[in-house]
Amino acid sequence: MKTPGRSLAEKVKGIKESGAFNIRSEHLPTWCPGCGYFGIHQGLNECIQELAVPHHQVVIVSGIGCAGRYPFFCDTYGLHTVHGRALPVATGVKLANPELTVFAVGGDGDGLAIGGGHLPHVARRDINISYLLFDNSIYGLTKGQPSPSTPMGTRSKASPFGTTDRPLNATLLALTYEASFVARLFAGDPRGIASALVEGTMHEGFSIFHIYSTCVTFDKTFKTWNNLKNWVHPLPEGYDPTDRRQAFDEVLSDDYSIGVIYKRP
Amino acid sequence: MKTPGRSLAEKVKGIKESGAFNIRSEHLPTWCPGCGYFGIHQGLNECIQELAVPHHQVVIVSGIGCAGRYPFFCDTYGLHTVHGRALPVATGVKLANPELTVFAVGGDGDGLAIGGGHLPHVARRDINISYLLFDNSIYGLTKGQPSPSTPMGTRSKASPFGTTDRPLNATLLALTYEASFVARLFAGDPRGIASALVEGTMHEGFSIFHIYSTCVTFDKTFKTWNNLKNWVHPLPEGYDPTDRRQAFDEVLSDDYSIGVIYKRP
Amino acid sequence: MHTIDITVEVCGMAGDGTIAAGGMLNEAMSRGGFSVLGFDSYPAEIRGFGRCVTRSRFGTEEILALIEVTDVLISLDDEQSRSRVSFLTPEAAVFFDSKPAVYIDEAKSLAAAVKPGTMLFGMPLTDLAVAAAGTPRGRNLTALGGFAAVFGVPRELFHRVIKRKFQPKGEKVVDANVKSFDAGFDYALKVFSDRITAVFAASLEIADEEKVMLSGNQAIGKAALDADLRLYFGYPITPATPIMEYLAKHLPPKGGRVMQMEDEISSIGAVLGSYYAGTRAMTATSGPGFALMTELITHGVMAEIPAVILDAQRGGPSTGLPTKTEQSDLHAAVFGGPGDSSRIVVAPSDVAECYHFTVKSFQWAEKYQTPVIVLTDFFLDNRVENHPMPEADEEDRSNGNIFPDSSQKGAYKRYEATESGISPRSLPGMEGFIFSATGLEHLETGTPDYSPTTHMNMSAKRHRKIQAALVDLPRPVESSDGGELNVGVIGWGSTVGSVREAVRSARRKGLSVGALKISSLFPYHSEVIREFMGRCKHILIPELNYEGQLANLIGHLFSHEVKRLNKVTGTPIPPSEILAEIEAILEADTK
Amino acid sequence: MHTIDITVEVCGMAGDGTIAAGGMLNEAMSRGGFSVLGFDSYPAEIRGFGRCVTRSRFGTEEILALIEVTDVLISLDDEQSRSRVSFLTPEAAVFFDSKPAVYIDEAKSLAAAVKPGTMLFGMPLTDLAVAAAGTPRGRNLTALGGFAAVFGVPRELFHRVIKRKFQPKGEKVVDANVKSFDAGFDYALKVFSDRITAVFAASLEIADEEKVMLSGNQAIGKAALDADLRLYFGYPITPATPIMEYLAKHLPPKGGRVMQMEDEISSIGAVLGSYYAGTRAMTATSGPGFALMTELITHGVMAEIPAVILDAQRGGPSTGLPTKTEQSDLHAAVFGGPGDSSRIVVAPSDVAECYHFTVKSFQWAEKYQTPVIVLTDFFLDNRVENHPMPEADEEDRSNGNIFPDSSQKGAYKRYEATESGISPRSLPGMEGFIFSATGLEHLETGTPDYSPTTHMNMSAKRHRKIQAALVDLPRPVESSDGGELNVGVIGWGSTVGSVREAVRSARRKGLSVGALKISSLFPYHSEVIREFMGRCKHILIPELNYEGQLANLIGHLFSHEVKRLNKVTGTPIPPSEILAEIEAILEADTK
Ligand SMILES: Cc1ncc(C[n+]2csc(CCOP(=O)(O)OP(=O)(O)O)c2C)c(N)n1
Ligand SMILES: Cc1ncc(C[n+]2csc(CCOP(=O)(O)OP(=O)(O)O)c2C)c(N)n1
Ligand code: SF4
Ligand code: SF4
Ligand SMILES: [Mg+2]
Ligand SMILES: [Mg+2]
Repeated sequence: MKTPGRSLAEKVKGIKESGAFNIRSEHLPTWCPGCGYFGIHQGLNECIQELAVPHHQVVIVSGIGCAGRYPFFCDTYGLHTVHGRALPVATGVKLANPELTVFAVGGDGDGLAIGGGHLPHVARRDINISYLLFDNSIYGLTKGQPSPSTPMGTRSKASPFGTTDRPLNATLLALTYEASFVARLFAGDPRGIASALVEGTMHEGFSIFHIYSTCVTFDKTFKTWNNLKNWVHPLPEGYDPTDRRQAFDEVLSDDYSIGVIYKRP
Repeated sequence: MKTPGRSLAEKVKGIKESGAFNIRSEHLPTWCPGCGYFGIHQGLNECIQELAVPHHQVVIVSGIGCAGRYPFFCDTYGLHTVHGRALPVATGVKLANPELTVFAVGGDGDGLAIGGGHLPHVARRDINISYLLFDNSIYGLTKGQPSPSTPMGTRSKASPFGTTDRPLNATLLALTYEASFVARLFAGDPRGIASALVEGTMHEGFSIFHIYSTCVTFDKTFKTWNNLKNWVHPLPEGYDPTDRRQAFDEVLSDDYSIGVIYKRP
Repeated sequence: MHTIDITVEVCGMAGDGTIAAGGMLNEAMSRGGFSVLGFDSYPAEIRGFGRCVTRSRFGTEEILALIEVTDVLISLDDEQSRSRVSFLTPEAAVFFDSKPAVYIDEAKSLAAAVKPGTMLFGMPLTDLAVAAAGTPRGRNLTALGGFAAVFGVPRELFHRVIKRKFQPKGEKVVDANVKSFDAGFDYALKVFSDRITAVFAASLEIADEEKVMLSGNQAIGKAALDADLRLYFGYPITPATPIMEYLAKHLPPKGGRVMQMEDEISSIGAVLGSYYAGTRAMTATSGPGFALMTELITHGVMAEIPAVILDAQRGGPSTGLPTKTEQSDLHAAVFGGPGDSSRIVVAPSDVAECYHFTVKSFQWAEKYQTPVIVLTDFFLDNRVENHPMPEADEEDRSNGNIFPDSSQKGAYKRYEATESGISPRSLPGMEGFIFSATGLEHLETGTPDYSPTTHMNMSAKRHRKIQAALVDLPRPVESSDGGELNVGVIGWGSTVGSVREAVRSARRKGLSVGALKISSLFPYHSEVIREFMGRCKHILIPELNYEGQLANLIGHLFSHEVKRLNKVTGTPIPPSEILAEIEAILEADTK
Repeated sequence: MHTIDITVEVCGMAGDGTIAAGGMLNEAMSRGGFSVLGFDSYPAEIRGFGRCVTRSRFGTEEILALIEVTDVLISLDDEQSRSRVSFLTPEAAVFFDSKPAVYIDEAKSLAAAVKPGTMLFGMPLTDLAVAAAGTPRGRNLTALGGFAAVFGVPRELFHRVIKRKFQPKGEKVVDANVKSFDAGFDYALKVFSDRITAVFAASLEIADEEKVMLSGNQAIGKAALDADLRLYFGYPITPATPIMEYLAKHLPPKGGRVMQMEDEISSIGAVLGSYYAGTRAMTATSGPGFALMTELITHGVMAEIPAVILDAQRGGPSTGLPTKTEQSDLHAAVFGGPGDSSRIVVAPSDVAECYHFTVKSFQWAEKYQTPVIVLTDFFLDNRVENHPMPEADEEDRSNGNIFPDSSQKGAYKRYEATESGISPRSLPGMEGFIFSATGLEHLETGTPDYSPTTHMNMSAKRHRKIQAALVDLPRPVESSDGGELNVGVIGWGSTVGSVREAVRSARRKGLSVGALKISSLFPYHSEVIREFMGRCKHILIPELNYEGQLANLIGHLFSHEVKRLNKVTGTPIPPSEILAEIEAILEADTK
């Protein structure tokens, strides 16, 4: 059976060969075949095409990690900073030249552990950038340690007796931090990613995209393609993303509804 | 008219002379007369007396700021660390010797700006320490710059045209971070502080005390004694602190109810 | 005109108007044509208690440094001033309140504490001020009035300063203060008529060209504005905060922006981000904050992104002595980063250099595509000097960007390993010059690559570039008649003034001594330094740090061990101590 | 017994079992009584592609370093191995799959790439493995079998190693692997019968005392356990992560705890907190993480709190070359902190020292109440050596705490400025010894104080203490016959092996050359170093960094400029390059 990741990877390859996805760089990503990040790549590509932003007006700022490698795979300006600092650096880029379309990207370790102190502030300052948090609940690049979104009890080389810390919920964090646009998405749904990205990028202010993804190499039990596919589902019928209290209710009661969770009116 | 701060300061002085509050050090705090921190000092003293912990078993770990000076004013072991790092250092102290009663203290700049990245993790790890966040919505020690809890539009030397960032709500942060004991308190109510501290310190796990205080020297408009006195009020009748959803509701709808907001059952 | 060199100290409790009095005194003397150097010291604690002292030195010759002794003490609070009497010269003049509001036990009075020979000028300051203006508020000016009358400073000079200062508060306030001043002036003229020295009168020359009193921090703020800074990111910390506060006021009206960040890591991060996008940005901090910037500074080095970082040194290590001066961040500035991470480090030594080096640092950062660290210190940041308002010319203010030419479009190599090591830099928004900057080692195109040759070549390129900057960076400046010297004294930063004054005194005594000022700490002009050292029998390096950090850096250029004079007193090194050291070295030689 | 010195390389794709084969080869040769030094290199990317290489050097004499040439290449994938043939010695032996599963164009084959003179041993590895065990999985062992037969390593040695390794997976797996091995062994015995060199057989001595293969990181992990570490706080980073993972497995069963923190700042913060409370704690990181620890390290210096920090160096600056080796954090380790913030810095140079220095570092930290930085590097962390299992004696493992005696109760001065600079340290929980530790300057009691004398005295105390540590810290070790030397080569860290081997070769050639190993980088034994330098005409310092960081540190002790050999290739410096440099220096001298 093909995992969504593998099909995605193949699809991406096909599209790449067709030359349609323009921001893809010449070199295929060095991510593992089947990695969820290919789906995010596809979503962001579609977004940029829909927005019709010239590539040289796009800057992708990243931290360190498998997600952090992202700028190298795009035919846009890129800034691969250090671990955890994509958001403050992206703040500087955007303020320096507001004409630019600025994306910040990073993993859950990058954004919630070492860089976790910056998110509240970029959100409350409402800096007009789009932040894609690639949440695979694991440290991919350093080969599989638990991250701040890893569920309790997870065993790994770094936690042979199981983790004991409660996981953080990035969507809830974003709401608490007064982010003005919050979406929760799934790497297996590039179209959903693309349309949320289009909406969020056009939104004036800080927008965060909390994207559930999978690490096919180091996570065999939790955020696998199969689990994620079974877990995620759309937001309830009639959900009003402009209502912050409702957003809190939704996020506190359901971890896996995806879509635009909040948008400050 | 005497402000609560001034009366407190006088009261504290009287008590000091009586020798009753044991953890007070020989030297009176170098805080400005009328500073809200005297009330917190009184509350913590009462707590330690009620708990009857020998002083040499108490460690107060602090960051930098007027609040950070706190260890010097107590006749306990103290560790005045660097700006923003009280929580990780206190983690080390507690794990090294679980017999010790460990308090971490710091200001809103210390705990929500430079040190804001540590709070989520000490909370989700549920380290068994008590954290007192002295929230005066200002940088006292560096003479009056805005802090992460300063309301929008505040003018200061560092923000002559008014601040533009949305303030963070430390109580909401604590809930979001999965803290297992969360209290919101008022420096003008030392008794309330003492009783919450007793409860929270006996609680097994991380407890945070978000204490509204005043900077009489640099804040003449927002968190003044008069304003705070008018604003704060007890939690609603029948409030159940073991219900996390209710805690979110309370905190999202009322900024000034004080008491024990959440306690994991 | 005879030579004047007088140090005046105003001392009182916080609330007495001590700092204000010192400021007005400095302004008046500046207007009187004297060279002025002043330095305040505030109480360490926030709460409004404790001693305030302003010390100012006035001279007909250029004032290079503060000295440790005081000629005139103006006391606004005797209890605070008592501990200052040990610093008085034998025939010092002391102005004090002869009828203080709070009774002072005679034995504890200032008058009882001074040595015989001291000239005492007791004045009923409070009474005079109340009588003149209906309030004791102006008693600091009353005291200044007494000083002006006795020392022959025309009252008009002070009137002008008072007017300028209080104008915004309205005519009434101006009037009350002028009256308070005059009350002291008239009282002194009358009561001390036999002791009027009028020492300043003879040398007075109302300056044509208006000089301004500027502190190092103000000069830096103004420099940043003049250099067309667009973005300032910072986090409050003593003694750098005033730069942020100055810019917070002055930058927005010019269309720029000041953003108080959540910490120093994000501050330097945002500076790098702006500069990556081609916009001038800076941050200012002190030791603890500078430490936090370490990692991102190395990123700027590796990814070749400009940045301007001001490190206002204070006593260290760690939180250290936040309100005291020291020069102990040199090691960290030059060697602080993991990896081979050389960057440019310069240190101004006076207020004028604070201005000029700051203006230029933007250009250096752009041209050499690397973080530039400007090292000041508490003393330099807060001392005031009087100068004509500093201005930078077009060239100094112009940007140092080197962009690729259009022929490179499509085949652009962001990190081309040119001979100079400098590669034309494209900015986001430029079509056809897309690249990714990274802290990973990379090929000329920017693509990550870890092969041995790549790392060798790119390391060489980055270091070549830094060395190439030597042509633009301020060269060492020698003060001597050239030729062979018995002692060469090398100074950097705020210590240079004391070094130059000590050497001036030594030369006046006929000693064979010269001074060398080093402004560019990295890269440094090793040939110039070596040449100077080669002509010296002894090299002395006085520094405000314990480890002899400049000596550690350049000591290897001398064929013997350099001599060190290391002080960590939190206060500037007085010229006399350096002179004593010079004499001790020469003495030992003759034995 | 004749001297053997053979370098064997196993090369394949990730998935071929390359690293496993190298490991078993090392074990077998160790058991055969040879000295072993091995080093793997993994692909840079995560995803399972790319080349894996293990290189091992086996000798009858102590193996000090890796060399750049290979005597035997065991190829598990010809495409990957082709680029390795340039490193082969003229008469190298090459084992390869003569019937690979995927057809390789002849022109691209390994056989076509090697130089004439190379001995080719083509074996149908896959076929043999499948025939022997029903699966091609064991073809790495089949290749080893071929090697063993040709070079005269008894099959029993391998059988033993295979058994030990696969026992946990059950008898069947063991059996399959033994069979795969034997298939290769038997095939080679038969097919290459005329080319059996049996070179190892003559020197073989089944070692009595069991030696273990340990990497630097394993030695450090074991050292921490043996030193009774209680708490490890860290954040994953290459190449330090294996230490955390080792301890995560072994510490909890001993009652200790490993906590993965949110970053490196909190890691060092928690270490300081534990040590303040008297409990052994450590953290391990690499350049970028070390940079983040800068501020809190200076806090440890100022507040005199012990800490053990391992910095596993990798290519820098910034994220740099995470999987390559380098020695470029010396500057940062020694000089990295703002303020006068000297701390103890040591650098082991081989696996045994990784163990012993780590054990001792806890004691040093406790006794001298300061952060101790242990500098290793990627090469040292990951290379394996065979040694008897290292053990620390009681004394080395005992704590270095000095507590106040009861007479001081009530009048305790935590920071008493003793002659040695060391003050007895109380711990929370001790009654009558309450104090507050602070990063502010402080009186002997710990109370903040910024007066000149306090800062002078306390700075002196802290520095006195660090210098006092010299008596305990590992002294420089000279390898020479003493007396005057034409060239003295000074090495540190993982480069020492190459230095020693180069010097050994030079001396065998009759050259007047000596080596000095420096293990304590700060404080350093300046008298010993100066004495050595004084006997040398030239000093050469080879380092794996661009800036010559050790040369910068100790160069001033030499009366001339020291010569530098700086490489930033990401790979160890081979002894031959150092030898060539020595010869070039001597050559230039005779001209
Ligand atoms: C200061 C610093 N500490 C640690 C590292 C090592 N490191 C690189 S990536 C990473 C975490 C990767 O996890 P995540 O951010 O979730 O990204 P992913 O690889 O899962 O996409 C770590 C710890 C580093 N590069 N810099
Ligand atoms: C790394 C670092 N950055 C900045 C400072 C300067 N500083 C000292 S206290 C402080 C903020 C004080 O505000 P808060 O934490 O709210 O405490 P308060 O004084 O209000 O009690 C700052 C910015 C420092 N000491 N260290
Ligand atoms: S290691 Fe995991 S996160 Fe990284 S590229 Fe591979 S699958 Fe993706
Ligand atoms: S400055 Fe403000 S916070 Fe600090 S002691 Fe004074 S009143 Fe309290
Ligand atoms: Mg991740
Ligand atoms: Mg505050």
